[in-house]
Amino acid sequence: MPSGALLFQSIILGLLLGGMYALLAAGLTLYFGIMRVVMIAHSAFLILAAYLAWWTNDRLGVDPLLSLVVTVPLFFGAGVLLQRGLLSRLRPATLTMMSVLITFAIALMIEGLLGYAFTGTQRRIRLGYGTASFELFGARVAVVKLIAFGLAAVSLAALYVLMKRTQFGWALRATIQHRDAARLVGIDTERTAGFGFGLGLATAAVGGTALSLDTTIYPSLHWHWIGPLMAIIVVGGLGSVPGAAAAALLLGLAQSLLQIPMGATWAQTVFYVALFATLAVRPQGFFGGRLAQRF
Amino acid sequence: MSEIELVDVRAGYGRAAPVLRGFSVAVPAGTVVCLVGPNGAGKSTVLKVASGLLSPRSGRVLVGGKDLTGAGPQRMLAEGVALVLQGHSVFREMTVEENVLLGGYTLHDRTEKTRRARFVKELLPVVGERWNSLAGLLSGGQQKQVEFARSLMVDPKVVLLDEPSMGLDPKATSTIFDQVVRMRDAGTAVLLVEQNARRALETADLGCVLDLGRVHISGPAADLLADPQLGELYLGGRPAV
Amino acid sequence: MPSVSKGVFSYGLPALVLIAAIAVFPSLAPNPYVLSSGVIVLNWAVLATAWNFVGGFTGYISLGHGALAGLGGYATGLLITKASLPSFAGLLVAALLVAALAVPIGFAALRVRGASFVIVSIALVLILLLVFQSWSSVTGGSRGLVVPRPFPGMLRPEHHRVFFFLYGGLLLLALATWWLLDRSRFGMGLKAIREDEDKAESLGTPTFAYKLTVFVVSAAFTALAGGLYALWFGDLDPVFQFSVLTGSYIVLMALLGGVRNLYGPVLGAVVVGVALEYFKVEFGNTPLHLVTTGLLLGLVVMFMPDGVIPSLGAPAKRLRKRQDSSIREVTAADLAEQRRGRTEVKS
Amino acid sequence: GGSDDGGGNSGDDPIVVGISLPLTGDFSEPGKGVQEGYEAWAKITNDKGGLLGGRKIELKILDDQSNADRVVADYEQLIGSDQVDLVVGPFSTRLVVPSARVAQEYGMLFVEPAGAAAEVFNQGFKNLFYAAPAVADDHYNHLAEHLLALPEGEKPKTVAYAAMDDPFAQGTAYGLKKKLEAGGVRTVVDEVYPPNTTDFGSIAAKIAAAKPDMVVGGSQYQDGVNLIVALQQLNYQPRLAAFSTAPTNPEFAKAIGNKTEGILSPTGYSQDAPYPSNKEFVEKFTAQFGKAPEEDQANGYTTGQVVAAAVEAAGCAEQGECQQKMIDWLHSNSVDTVVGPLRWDATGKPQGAHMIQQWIGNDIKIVLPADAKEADLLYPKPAW
Amino acid sequence: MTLTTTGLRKSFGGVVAIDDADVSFLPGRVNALIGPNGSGKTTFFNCVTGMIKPDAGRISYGGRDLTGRAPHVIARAGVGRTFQLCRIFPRLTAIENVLAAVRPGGLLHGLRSAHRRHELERAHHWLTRLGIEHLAGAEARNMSWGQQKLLELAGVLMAEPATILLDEPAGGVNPALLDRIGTLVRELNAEGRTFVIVEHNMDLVMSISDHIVVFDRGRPIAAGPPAEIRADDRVLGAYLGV
Ligand SMILES: Nc1ncnc2c1ncn2[C@@H]1O[C@H](COP(=O)(O)OP(=O)(O)OP(=O)(O)O)[C@@H](O)[C@H]1O
Ligand SMILES: Nc1ncnc2c1ncn2[C@@H]1O[C@H](COP(=O)(O)OP(=O)(O)OP(=O)(O)O)[C@@H](O)[C@H]1O
Ligand SMILES: [Mg+2]
Ligand SMILES: [Mg+2]
Repeated sequence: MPSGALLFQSIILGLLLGGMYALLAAGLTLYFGIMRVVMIAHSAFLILAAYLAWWTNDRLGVDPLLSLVVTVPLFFGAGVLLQRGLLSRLRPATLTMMSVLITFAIALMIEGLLGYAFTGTQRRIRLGYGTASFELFGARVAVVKLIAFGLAAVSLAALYVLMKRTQFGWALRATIQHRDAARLVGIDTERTAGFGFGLGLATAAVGGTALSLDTTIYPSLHWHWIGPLMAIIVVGGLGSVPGAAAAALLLGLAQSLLQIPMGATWAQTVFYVALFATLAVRPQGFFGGRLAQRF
Repeated sequence: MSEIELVDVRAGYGRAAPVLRGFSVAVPAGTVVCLVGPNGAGKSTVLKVASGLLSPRSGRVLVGGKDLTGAGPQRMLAEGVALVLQGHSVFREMTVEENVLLGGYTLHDRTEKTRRARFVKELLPVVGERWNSLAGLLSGGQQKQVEFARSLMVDPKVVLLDEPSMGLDPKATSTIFDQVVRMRDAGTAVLLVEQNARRALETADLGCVLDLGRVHISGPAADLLADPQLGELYLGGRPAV
Repeated sequence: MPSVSKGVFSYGLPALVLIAAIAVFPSLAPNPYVLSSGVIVLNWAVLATAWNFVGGFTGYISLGHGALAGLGGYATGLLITKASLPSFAGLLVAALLVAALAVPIGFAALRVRGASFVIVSIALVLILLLVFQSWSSVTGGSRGLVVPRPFPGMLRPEHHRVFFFLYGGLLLLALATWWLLDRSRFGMGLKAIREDEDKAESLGTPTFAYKLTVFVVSAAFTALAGGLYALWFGDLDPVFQFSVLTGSYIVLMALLGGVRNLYGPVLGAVVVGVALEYFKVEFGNTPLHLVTTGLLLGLVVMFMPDGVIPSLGAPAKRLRKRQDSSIREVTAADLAEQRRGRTEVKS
Repeated sequence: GGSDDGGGNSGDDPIVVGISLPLTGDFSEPGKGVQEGYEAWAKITNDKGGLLGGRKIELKILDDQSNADRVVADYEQLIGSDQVDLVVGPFSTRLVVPSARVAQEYGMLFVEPAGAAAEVFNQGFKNLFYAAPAVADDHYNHLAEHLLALPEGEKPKTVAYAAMDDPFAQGTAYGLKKKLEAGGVRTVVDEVYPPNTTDFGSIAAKIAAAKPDMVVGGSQYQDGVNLIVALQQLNYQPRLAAFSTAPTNPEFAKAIGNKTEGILSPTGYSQDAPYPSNKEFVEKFTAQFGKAPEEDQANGYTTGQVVAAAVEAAGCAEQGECQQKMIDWLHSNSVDTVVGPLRWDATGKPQGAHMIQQWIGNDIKIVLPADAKEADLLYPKPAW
Repeated sequence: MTLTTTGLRKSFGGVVAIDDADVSFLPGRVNALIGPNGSGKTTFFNCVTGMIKPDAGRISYGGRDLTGRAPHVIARAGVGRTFQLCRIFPRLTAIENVLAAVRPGGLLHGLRSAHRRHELERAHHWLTRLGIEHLAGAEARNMSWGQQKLLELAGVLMAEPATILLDEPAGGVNPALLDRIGTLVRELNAEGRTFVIVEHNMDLVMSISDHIVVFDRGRPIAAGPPAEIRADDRVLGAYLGV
């Protein structure tokens, strides 16, 4: 039986981890849930952002968080270009399938270019406060993990408000659901879809930077993230930002707690077990998701 | 002067043979022109060209005398041309509210939006009743009504309707035809495609029979209705009741 | 009948060419390395063809077929080492086992469609990877599994030659099966599922049973290829046996050649298989081979979404059949006239 | 010699040595280190006039992308298609076994720099030789002896092990575990994590909660760093901390924010080791690459030295019977290398042990065995 | 074979789509099912054909209980249907669309060629009867709305079900053609096929049906021959409006 202190520490770690997962999955809910694009390259972009943060820190010696000033607009622009240049040219009938392949191709290219530019070496940002931590009711909370959690909370809240409350959010959903009808009510569908994708990639910039604060990165790391992130958005209900956040916290917590009795490897299976359970019981996801199971 | 005019339009899809082969039509303000024709004649294609969804291969599209050939739907809407698509085009995973309010996407005046929303709720009670449901979960006819409501959120000079009565029950059909008459009376130019051809021609001022991508015959709606040969080929014999 | 000559040109002739190529390649190969590359390409060709049973007919895009091949390989290896079956008996039993296992897997995975299925198939790979890495008492864990040689003492070039012919036979078998399904009513039902599953079901097609059946057939062929690979290669490592990349290469190959064509996946496997080998030689010591693979995939998706064979075939088809347009060439009046004529003749 | 073979091997044809290395992918970092070792060996040997009286060494290096399928295809290509004269090994146990089989089935000698795990040697290979002092299980032998010899009160009582699920990394930790457990030291945590783990929070929490006297990490590089940082984030202070591979990396201290105090690591190579060829190696390597050689580089170099000795002894270097001559010679002789004299048993397993290094001040120093030590072992270690 | 439902109920969240419906359609007739938008007609079809599971109630067909059976089982029992939102196989050609409706019996039967001459001839026959024979080689997705509607009908007829449920067959179909569809329905009915037609085109309904059931808010409020229905006050109020 694990001690109370270990349990509490694991809960804290699990929540912090879950927050991180939520941030990393945020972009996926956007393109996968709302835009019907299976974006395999999302985690590759996360790693790219993490590399840029690392590089900023390594070369310029400034705090990696500062790199956000550049990477967020940069990724937004890249997202717009990607959507306009590639995804919008795919046939709507086969969009889902072809988007898997085209984004897979992008992921390969990013991995290859990262390997080319930075070699396959494992990199980790060296921060003055990298090992700093404080005590909270007997558990230790690492400062870097808390920063990542904060970034996650802020970005997710912003995303939620944007999708639910703004004209842009409505226009984006309308564009994806019936492009001709959206054009006919006066929506500039090209621009809207482009911005939607850009937004998704902008969250990848934030997520990647947060990721870089406390983990090692290497070019092929993105494969490691695809499965868990996909599981999160399916469990959370495709297209639902709050759903993804809730699922991420829950799965992060579950993984952290399960590691105590089961060890790290088996604990990872919790994502897939949850994924299969969700699809078997409630294909539309547990938290959000409405008609989404049928696309 | 006609509010909208298509001149000698040739249009088609992809690399296939053209669907419209030199089609012309003009709709003056305050007039309802009804377009009828067999399935696959190209009626929807005409409306797609007129609304900017499809660029013609040749020919011209004039709106209020201005040449807008090749302009996109956004531009057309700005010039006062609105289209209600055939079939179902609600935003399925958005609520009726979101659907209807999106109809007023180009309106920036909030009070105007609210006023119009109230108007469509009154006109089509279903819309008000199911205000917070997902549009994709409504029945076929209910969705059609939501689409019509959506198009009523703006006040265009030219309205293009592609079989607005399809799937509607008799009451809702009447509501829609009444609304068409009201629009005409307010000076709107209406180009109406209907398979409910007799009913439509009774409402319309001018009729136009389309076949093989060309105008087969056109004239005052009443004349077309009276032509027995047209009746057999395009309008259907009125079954003995 | 035009369909007969079409059959000869699009099925018969390529089949002869393929059989001839398989027969003479080993004697033409200048050295054992080229022969071993040939074995690898044929392995890809079988995998891509096997994938196409699911991908081509039902339109379910599985990125998880790499894992089925891995299962086939591991099952073969374990049956030989743990149950001391003879090598090829192990291979056959393994394929049957994987086919049996494909029933529950398919049962879970085929309940969801479209993008969700893609995710499930990726999850299948990742979960099997975790299991085979962790369950070391049975699978050897991340240390991998060594499969005993089926022909101990055979020299390596000879070994390659034998396996080249084995793979060739398997490929022909897979192609024949695909062809049989493609022209059958069962195949028509599967294509209907690809287009609209609910509609197919309302027409009386037992869609789930159909999907499951074809998934199992696909899994069996995939497992045979995987098992043969285990016998040929000898070393199984979970990281490489259960890799999303393998599944993606399979999809790339099938797509490149054309999923609606019998020979599409084979052609794709030859092109991509050779390209992978070439990129490796050309950009061997930089990660640029990933970039070039990605680029190739991207180009295919953007410019040849139906695959090479259909895009090459399209202009020819247009020449042959110009009147393909769907618009009528006669007016309603003419039609009415014709009809009247016909009914008169009939009655 | 060499005049008796009719193959037309004229006296100054280069000797082509085929190598496949993981220059990209998971093992690319050590892979590149080994590559430098090989390159240094070729250059140093060629500068001295080559082998067999004037034949230069030419390296033919392929990238196997850290992938077992590729490594086999590579050796297939090198031996079958490129007709190289000699092959030497790649990096990592996972890649060594399949490639050794190719070499065996072509009857080639296979000296390798990195297959340190036990299973490399129980595959029945007769052509394989590991060019390093000890296999993974024996890396901590000196440390185990030292700890078990401590008086009862000072001996660590509890140990936590966390090892990557990798034959080599796990081998090092479990080698020590076996010996300590036999000596009565209790294991309180025994964690195995998959190679791609990036989050070590939970593992560290488990270790910290058990408060063992000593923590042992069976690590490669990055996981070791991550684990140490995670332990430090939880403010856990063991009396002894040992990690394989990671602490000897030149980047290590910076990577964990210089909080290295007292960390132990086994190493098979030291730049200051007193063996005759080592001085030359360090000097010329530094001149060639602008940095001092590390363990990976030394492993590559050692492999070269072993092969060179076999070539000189057999008096030939080409495919065919010559290979068996070299294999036979290596089985019954010892070779002097930069890591000391090496000899092998019938399975190709070397018969030695690793040194133990410890971070003291801002430097890593040899502390065990006593006859090679540069400093005394700090135990218990200072706080990090 | 009579198609009967007893106590059928289906609600979606707060919306009661079918409320305790006892309906029965006698064999050999052309039945019509009418009612205002949202009165539950399509949902009724969906329940009967197994596309959705009713909350309560029984569905029986010729005495056989079909409640909760899978759609393909019901289709094989002889109940075919079309969809209101017209469903076709978009990337198959028209002729393939129709051929896809042939269902194989056993395994061997399933492995037979799908393009056997006899079947091809039947498929062409149906395309011709619906006036779209010129489209046989065209991909279904490239057809106009009405053409797709006709194609779907051709597919269902090819499957030769004993009972055919049509959801708004007239929606978007040219009136001239509609007359012919009406004739076709009567002819097939004379051959012994039962029809249940949901339709808002009252001219068509009144001219071809023998028996009409009227739905309002998920309940059958009237049933009888056309003349009777036309005179029914409740029907006038709920549906036809005046
Ligand atoms: N997206 C498309 N791609 C290719 N061909 C098309 C497409 N849409 C329509 N067509 C073809 O163009 C012709 C005209 O179609 P259109 O939709 O304009 O007909 P319609 O008169 O509206 O018919 P309906 O009354 O059935 O709606 C048809 O023959 C159809 O097959
Ligand atoms: N899947 C669903 N989820 C929620 N509500 C639904 C669903 N399907 C139907 N409904 C609701 O059930 C009611 C009946 O719908 P149905 O489609 O059966 O009507 P209908 O009689 O076919 O109408 P129409 O003549 O307009 O086609 C409607 O109010 C509709 O909103
Ligand atoms: Mg139309
Ligand atoms: Mg309906």
